[in-house]
Amino acid sequence: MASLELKKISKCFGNERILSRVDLQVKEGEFCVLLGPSGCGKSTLLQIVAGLIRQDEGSVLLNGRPVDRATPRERDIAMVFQGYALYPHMTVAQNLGFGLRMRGMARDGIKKQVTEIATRLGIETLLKRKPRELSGGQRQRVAMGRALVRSPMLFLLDEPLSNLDAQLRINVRLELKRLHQQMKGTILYVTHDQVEAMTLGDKVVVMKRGEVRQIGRPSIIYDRPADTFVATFIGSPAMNLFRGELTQKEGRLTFHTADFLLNSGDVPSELAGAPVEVGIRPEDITIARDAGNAGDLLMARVDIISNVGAEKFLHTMVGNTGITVRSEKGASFQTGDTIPLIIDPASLHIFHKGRRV
Amino acid sequence: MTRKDNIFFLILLAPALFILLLFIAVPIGQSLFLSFHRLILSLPQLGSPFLGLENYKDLLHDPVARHSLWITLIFVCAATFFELLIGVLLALLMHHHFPGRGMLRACVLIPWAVPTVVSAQMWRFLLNDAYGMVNYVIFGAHTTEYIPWLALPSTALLSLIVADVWKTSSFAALLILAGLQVIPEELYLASRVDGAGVWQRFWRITWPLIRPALMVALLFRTIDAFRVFDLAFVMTQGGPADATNVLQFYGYKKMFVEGWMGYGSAISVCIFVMVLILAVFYVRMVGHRLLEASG
Amino acid sequence: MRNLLTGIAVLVFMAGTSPGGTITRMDEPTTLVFLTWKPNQSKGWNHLLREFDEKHPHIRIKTQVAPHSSTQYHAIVTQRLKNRDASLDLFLMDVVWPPEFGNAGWALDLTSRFPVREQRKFLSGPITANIWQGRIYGIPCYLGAGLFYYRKDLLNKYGFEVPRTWNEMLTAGKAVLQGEDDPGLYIYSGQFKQYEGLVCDMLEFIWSNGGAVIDRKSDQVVLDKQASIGAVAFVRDKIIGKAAPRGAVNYEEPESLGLFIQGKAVFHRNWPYAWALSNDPERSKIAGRVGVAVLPAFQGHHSASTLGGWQFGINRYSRHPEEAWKFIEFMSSRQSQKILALESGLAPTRASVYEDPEIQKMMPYLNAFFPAFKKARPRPLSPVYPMVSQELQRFFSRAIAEKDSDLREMAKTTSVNIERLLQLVSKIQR
Amino acid sequence: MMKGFLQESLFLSGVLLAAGFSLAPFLWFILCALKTPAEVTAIPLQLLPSFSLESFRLAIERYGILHYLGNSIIVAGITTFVSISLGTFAGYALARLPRRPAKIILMAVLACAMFPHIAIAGPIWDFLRFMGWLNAYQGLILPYVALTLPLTIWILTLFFREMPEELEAAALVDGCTRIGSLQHVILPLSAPGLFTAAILSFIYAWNEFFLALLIMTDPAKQTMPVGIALFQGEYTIPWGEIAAASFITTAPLVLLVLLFQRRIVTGLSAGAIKG
Repeated sequence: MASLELKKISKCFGNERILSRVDLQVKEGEFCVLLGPSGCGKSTLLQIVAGLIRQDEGSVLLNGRPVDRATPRERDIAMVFQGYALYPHMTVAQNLGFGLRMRGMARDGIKKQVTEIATRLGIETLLKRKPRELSGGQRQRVAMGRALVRSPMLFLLDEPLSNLDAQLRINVRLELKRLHQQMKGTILYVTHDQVEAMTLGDKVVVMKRGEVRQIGRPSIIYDRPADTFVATFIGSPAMNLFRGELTQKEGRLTFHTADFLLNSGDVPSELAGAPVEVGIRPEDITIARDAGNAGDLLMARVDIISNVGAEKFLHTMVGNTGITVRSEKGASFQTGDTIPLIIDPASLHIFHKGRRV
Repeated sequence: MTRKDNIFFLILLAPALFILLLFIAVPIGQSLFLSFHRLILSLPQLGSPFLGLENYKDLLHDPVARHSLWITLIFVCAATFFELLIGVLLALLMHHHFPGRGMLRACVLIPWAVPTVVSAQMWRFLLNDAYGMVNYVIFGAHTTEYIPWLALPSTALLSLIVADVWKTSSFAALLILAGLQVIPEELYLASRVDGAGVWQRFWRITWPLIRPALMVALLFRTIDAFRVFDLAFVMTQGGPADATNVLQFYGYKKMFVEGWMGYGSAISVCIFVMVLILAVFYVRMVGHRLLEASG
Repeated sequence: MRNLLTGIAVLVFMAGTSPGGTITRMDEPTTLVFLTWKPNQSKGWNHLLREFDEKHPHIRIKTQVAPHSSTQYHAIVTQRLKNRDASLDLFLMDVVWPPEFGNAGWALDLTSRFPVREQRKFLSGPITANIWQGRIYGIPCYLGAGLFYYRKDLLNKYGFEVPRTWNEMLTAGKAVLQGEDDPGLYIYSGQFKQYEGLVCDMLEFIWSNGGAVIDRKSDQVVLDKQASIGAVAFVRDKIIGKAAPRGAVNYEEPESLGLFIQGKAVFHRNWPYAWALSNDPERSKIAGRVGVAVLPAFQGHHSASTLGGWQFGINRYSRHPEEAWKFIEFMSSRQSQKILALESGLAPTRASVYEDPEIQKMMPYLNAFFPAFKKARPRPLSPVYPMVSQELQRFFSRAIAEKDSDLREMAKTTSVNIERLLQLVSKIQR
Repeated sequence: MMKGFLQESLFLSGVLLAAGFSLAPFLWFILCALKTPAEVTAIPLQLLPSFSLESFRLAIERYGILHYLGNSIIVAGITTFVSISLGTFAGYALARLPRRPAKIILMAVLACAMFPHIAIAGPIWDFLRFMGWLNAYQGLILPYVALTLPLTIWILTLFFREMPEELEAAALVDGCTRIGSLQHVILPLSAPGLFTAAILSFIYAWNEFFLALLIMTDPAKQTMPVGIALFQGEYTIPWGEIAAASFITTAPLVLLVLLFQRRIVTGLSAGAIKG
């Protein structure tokens, strides 16, 4: 197992800038997830780490040593591909053992290790089959097995779950988590699925257009998004974000939108008069029992109700501004109801020029 | 792709390019050089003066060459068209699963495995006006109806086309078959589920996927057809009345029979330029997918 | 992958160690490379090569083989000669090549070794063919000439003599066809494909009408004169598609002989080799019923035969001209020609061989050939003959393949073209 | 049901037509080998031969076709091997190089295939003489490699480009070198392309006549097409012997292809490339 460090990695394809000055540190045994919408350069970054593509600038360090001149073979890294990239002309056993064979391991040793890993992944009965005779889930396991069997310095996983159906994806996700807990490998994992990122990652790296927007534990990413992109990209349904202005009134800063006012809590006063964005997650909004104390309440009209089973999300309107609110599954609101919302200033996320204040 | 990889790729390319350079590019240069000179082997006293483009000018005004060009174009169009058509049909048949498929594949390969020198002789034999099988198959015992295929200007060229189509359809078929073989079966199953008919399946799935192979076949068949020479050499010697005097055979005679090296080289260069233009046109029109395909 | 690399390495190695030039030491035998073709009957050739080996232990003959096809042999031999390839010593020349090979400086000038005194012992046609501007470049090996084959049995049956004129041939033929009632039977079979053979056949028609391509005295092109055009018109109007099948327009020797030996032609023009084949019961349905004579002529003119056959030549850049001369001197000796005649069926070029009692006994039919051999005419002698021939082939083929072609106009154009070619030659003579 | 029957019979007649088109002319010609010389050119034509094996005997004994066959196997075999090896390297490089230079090189390679062979035969001959390679196997093999390379490179580039990139990345990460990934992953998957390119090169070298005629004049080194051309005497075409020789030289080739093809087709259907 190894630690990984990226220093100011940049990459262009033609005139297009794919990565710009990406810094990242992954500790030994850490599960690091690269999260971002498609086209954000996360897969390219992964390929640079693997040595499949050469960065234009910057450096990749494994265990503190730069490996920029090393071939993939010399880096001793395992990778699981989105399409699994199983060798169609080899059996499962041959697929699993290929990396070992290429590294010159003796036949017996290969066989032993292949059987061991296959048993562990529950695919020991499939060893003689060819990839095309396997189901999607089975192929995924073989692909995982091919990476695991070599116990490499680093695992790279490129959206390994995206080709599975929803149910299977959840199971494999859990399994992956368990595997990591058992094996303690260093993992760099690419996904565009925030749920995967939040559930799997010890550390999440959110990327957009070739730049790292935030690095942190999932809870940090969720609770203290560094900018509006991270704020809206993480969380489902997305965080409510209002555009408006801070005004000083009676010695307190108040947030104004066209439709309502909010008490903005502790905000540095030099922002007074500046345009800001204010976000709040649906679950941080409380629905008041009655409409008393009207000064601190926002009166919202229920527009759409989405029932996701464990809870309900109410898409409401205050004036022309939409606000999504979580409610308990037992709540019995109807479309068109007007409900009072309480917003705790402490749970507001305030952004100025896109950055968290 | 790292820089190291690019250097490595160039190293991989080097031996092939070296051989091509040595055995083709340099000789092409020498031919080009010759085509700007007058060199008549049997008259060394004339030396080999530099003529500039005179050989090419003469060629433009040479009625025999113009006639040859016309014949060559007819030959190229007809031959490549039928070869590709039959090639696609053969490939589709051979791709089908049925007992005896291997035998069919072997059969189809036979014409291509017969050396052209033999196949041309064979057609000269089959097309004989007195004892040829072709006449027998068409007219049976009515010997008075027999057509002297190779003796009439119109049918002589047709005979050459038939002989070429017979021999080289399997070339196209083989290339296209290889293209068919990489089409995953699932695609067909999927389209079947989607309710596509045989015809739609062909146009929607088979056609786009075999297009690169078809393109290669078209390119190489056109190139070869433009340079057809041995069929004319064996079957008709360019006759009767120059009716099958294809351009390359004309060039061959100029160089190897008459020893008129400069003029013969000029003919070759012209063939080369015409094929080149045609190839670029093909690649632009149909082949961009092949060349642009991401690497 | 490693195998692959070793494979290439081996190949490169192989290439590197191939034998380049060989160094001959004085005490070692000289090796002469002789580019030959595969003879129809190899017995006599092998016999002579063996005998030469025994007689000259210091000279070793290494034969290389090219196809007998004149064009293919020409391509190979000129390729080597024009590059002054000294690894070739001896070669053969078709009867139309000596002026070309002589003028190009490829064939060794043999005049000093092969003086007129010696030349006189040969038939005049083949000797003329080997001379260019007073120098001789080859020794005739064997010869051929256009011969007139006919069906003895049919002529006898219908009471005809061997025709002397082309019209007599048509008359006799028509009578035979009427009597025989065989729709597949034709009067005449010859070679009319657009190739060298067409020139041979057509020249015989033209010469036997008093015409020519190039006038022997004035050196003018006279192809467009009436005598020549008339003969061409005769072939177009009376022979092709009438006396001979239309398919003859694509006949070479094998096809035309095929028609004859299948009993489907009364008369046939061919070279001497056809005699043996048409009398071979294994191949011929008319064995023993074949007669041979000189070709017919037009009324008031003489029969003419085109000269064929092959010559020995020596590469001018050969490193062993003396040894090479010894070889061709041996091969063209009286005794050798006799062996080639008896064992390989080739017609001798030395007049005296025809009188040899053994030849007389074994090959009596040569007597019938001899008149044609003696008078056989070479095709135009010129270093640019191959180009002239292409012009002639084009003209003749167009003339006979298209029914109502304007012969006069085409002959005119062809004459102009040929004249232009001959001017190239006269330019260098000045 | 009716439709199925119709389709079946349409397909069957297609197969028969294809087989007939390819086979009938050749079979008729091959029948000549079993006829006597008089039967071959019989007028009207004779359908049934007298089953004489004389032509085969003559083709083998007198004309020595097996000797030429041996030379052809050596020349065509090595040509194919070298052409496929070099073509594989070049095709792989072209499939992986950036598009623009690859396109230029591909067009240049194609242009090499376009020049009339007749016109380059002379210069090639000169060069071979300079190297002392006339009448040597490599003197024929190297030009053949050059002449077959363009097609080989094009076919293989095409195939390698169709190969999913992930597969190769996987091999690289699994510890292959570039060459290793070519050998273990890409080549096995390109079997149809390799096979096609190999057949096409082999048959090209097998059939080539003109260069062989010029370069090989030593009977010990001559290849089969030249050998068959040598069958013809002055003014004679021994149809029976030529037919026999054609059969002798074609049959093993077809058989070989049949065997190879089985292996390759079964090997391939066990693992489609995509999916």
